[in-house]
Amino acid sequence: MKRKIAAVLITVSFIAFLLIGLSDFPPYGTADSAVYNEVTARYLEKSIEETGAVNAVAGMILDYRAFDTFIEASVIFTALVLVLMMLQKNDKANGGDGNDHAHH
Amino acid sequence: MQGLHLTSLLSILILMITAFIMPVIKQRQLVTKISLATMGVVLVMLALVAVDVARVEHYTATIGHYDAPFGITFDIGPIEAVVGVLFAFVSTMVVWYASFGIHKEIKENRVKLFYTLIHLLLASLLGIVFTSDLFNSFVFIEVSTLAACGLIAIKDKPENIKATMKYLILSSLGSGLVLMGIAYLYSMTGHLNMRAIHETLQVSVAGNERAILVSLTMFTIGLGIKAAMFPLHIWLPDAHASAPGPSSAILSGIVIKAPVVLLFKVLFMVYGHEILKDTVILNLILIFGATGMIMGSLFARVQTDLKRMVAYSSVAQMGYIFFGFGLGNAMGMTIAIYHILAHGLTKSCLFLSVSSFIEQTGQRDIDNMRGIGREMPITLAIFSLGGLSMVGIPMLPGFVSKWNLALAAIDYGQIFLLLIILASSLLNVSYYFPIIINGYFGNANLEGKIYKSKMKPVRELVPLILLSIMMVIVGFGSGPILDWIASAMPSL
Amino acid sequence: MISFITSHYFQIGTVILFGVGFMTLLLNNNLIRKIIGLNIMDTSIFLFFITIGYTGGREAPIINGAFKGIDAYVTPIPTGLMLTGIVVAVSTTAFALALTILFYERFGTIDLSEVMDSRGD
Amino acid sequence: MTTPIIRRIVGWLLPFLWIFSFYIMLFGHLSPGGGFSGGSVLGACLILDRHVNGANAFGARFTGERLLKLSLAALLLYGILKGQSFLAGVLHMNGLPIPLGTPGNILSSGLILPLNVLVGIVVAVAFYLIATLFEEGHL
Repeated sequence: MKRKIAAVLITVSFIAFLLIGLSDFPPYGTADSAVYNEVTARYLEKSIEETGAVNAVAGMILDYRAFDTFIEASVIFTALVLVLMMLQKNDKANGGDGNDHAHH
Repeated sequence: MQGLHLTSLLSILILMITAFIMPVIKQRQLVTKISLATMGVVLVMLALVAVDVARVEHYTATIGHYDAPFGITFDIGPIEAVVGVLFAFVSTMVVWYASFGIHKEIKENRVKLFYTLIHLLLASLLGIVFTSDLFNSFVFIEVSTLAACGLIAIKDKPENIKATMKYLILSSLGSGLVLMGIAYLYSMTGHLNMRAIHETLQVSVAGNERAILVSLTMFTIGLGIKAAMFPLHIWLPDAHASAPGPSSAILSGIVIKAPVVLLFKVLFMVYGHEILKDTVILNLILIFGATGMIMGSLFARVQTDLKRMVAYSSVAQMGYIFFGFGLGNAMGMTIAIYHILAHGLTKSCLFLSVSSFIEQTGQRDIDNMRGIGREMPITLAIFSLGGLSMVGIPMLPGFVSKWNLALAAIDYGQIFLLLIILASSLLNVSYYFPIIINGYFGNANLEGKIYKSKMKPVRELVPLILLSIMMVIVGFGSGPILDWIASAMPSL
Repeated sequence: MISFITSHYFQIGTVILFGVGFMTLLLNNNLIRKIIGLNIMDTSIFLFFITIGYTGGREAPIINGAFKGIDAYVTPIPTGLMLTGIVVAVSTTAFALALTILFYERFGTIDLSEVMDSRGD
Repeated sequence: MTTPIIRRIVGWLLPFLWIFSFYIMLFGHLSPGGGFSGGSVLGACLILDRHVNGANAFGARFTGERLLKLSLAALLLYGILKGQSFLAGVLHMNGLPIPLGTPGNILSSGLILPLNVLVGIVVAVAFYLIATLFEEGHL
């Protein structure tokens, strides 16, 4: 019970804290926010010319910020390797290199 | 000589690409060889990065064809170079050490995954340190979290699963907070590049104070969880104590350091001192750091498991780093970065020697380490050297940190902080010295122990010896290193 | 206060959702629920990013035909970032669930507290 | 586990889903979509197929081992294709001269199309293998 009250209190104060920070932001859906700067302008204006992509999002994630996407692919790879490691029941499809200590 | 700039990116790409190849190779030996060779190449490349930085002081490498605010860039200066060399050196030594004995600790068919994960981990840690793009660093953080979890869970014991679960949940919470911080910053400035954010923030600080404070808190808590800042350290002892020896060395030596470097960059390069001095964040970090220094040592004192003790000692040592940040003056920050180096080398040394104690004797309890000095003289010597460095014996890196931290504390103007450093050092003495003394001396301890009976072959100890030599070099050569790091400190 | 709520309702919603996820994470010992809490948290952050990228009356940033000027399209950046964020969240969730399966196999329960209490630290 | 109703409906649905997933992947640079979205739909197709038709339909020809190799090859190719561009970027040189083509055509925008397909393969295979592992415990 104590723990529940503590959790609720922490969460409520946390939300309040975030909301206080939120009050500095421009209203939802208005155009005067800081994100419409030279970066956005270039991604929209030059996307076709520099990346050839009509879809500016595709141009952005695979050309302007392609490194992110490359690392993202390696995140998937890491997760795949890990799940393979954890759930693969021993040496069935894996070719099984040798003596396995067989402790479950 | 632009070609040298390639090394920073190339080291990451090579690590990633070899990691992609490894899972399909059948023979364990071949994977080990590939891993060792790659690590050697990467170490050379990081050395070249350091040479390059020594030449030009600071450079920006554009990853892709677009310059700073538009594309992703690496910003590399002395701090990044030093930390990068540390990461590459420690992982090379750990891989070298692991190549002799990792198959005894984990299942045979997981050995190649161990190397795959180490490659991914090192690549992501280097990325976190080098990148100057906040969102890019977030993605790297996620790779490092997953890979680090894998390195704990690779040993199939129940306590490993439990520790990994704890680590994963807390770490994901931390990532979430970091991402929220990035969202707030992006909303305020419209940039993701650290320099661009800094410049925009300088202009638009008025009217954004509350949002700045919120985002600052998010970054501090989020990265604090990952870097085991004191009250958020609860995942660390389980995780670092249960992982296989080489994993522990990597986890304690370098994995918790990368978020610290990122926190440093976020605090002092993104926000900058102008903003920080109006907030309480630095004071909070100072308090948490100081508490960590004392409490971590107190917890370490009461442990009966040797590896757990060393793990708790990491909490205390991370406290020193946060303490240095919290002071907020140039000297404190320089020492914090230097202590990343000192602790990274010392702790990986300690963990590797502890893991060879455990491997050779089969015992984990501190009480069972009596007389180990006769059975494994070299390993205990290395352990003692690390312990002495932690305690703060002159000329070893731990001493350099403590001494300069004390000077920085005096500079800060709070004398009681000196007492905290002193108390923490005394506590360090109280848990490292008994092991060393009981290991080497006392008739009761040495009775029935046969000289060198459990020693590993010397060639298997080479990486450990190299690590300790490097540790001593970093201690003796602290002057130039400190000067070099200090030259990169953002002006206050 | 009222004007703040009416002008920021979407952001406020995402922040509250973040709190819901956070509380789910704190209150439950059940691992699956903890993972659900983490996912709610992540999703709320994604939504928050999307609110940053939304501007009323503008088109999606897909330039079919003639370019209508930069004021005609919403910014592509938050959307693109969140694609990456979603992938990361999916990967973490997959690993966490796999770990939960192993946890159940080892301990016979997915309740974290039952296991933690068995050792006094 | 599967009833005839599900089997029949999935049989009708799957070809469309296959085509749809490839459409999303291949037209990622022209319309909403891209490697990740297309890959997840493709992965869902594979999972659905495995779930309904069992391991002998698709899984017999594409074993887990092979798929893993396929996705690793895709990743490797991704790393090489994009890595050269990153490295060239550091040196402020142009990478491989890949024509951007006419914007709006399917064969345009340089590396984006192949990269979308490669990411799609990686994502689809990863989802499929992860789901198979969850359900059956081996590949």
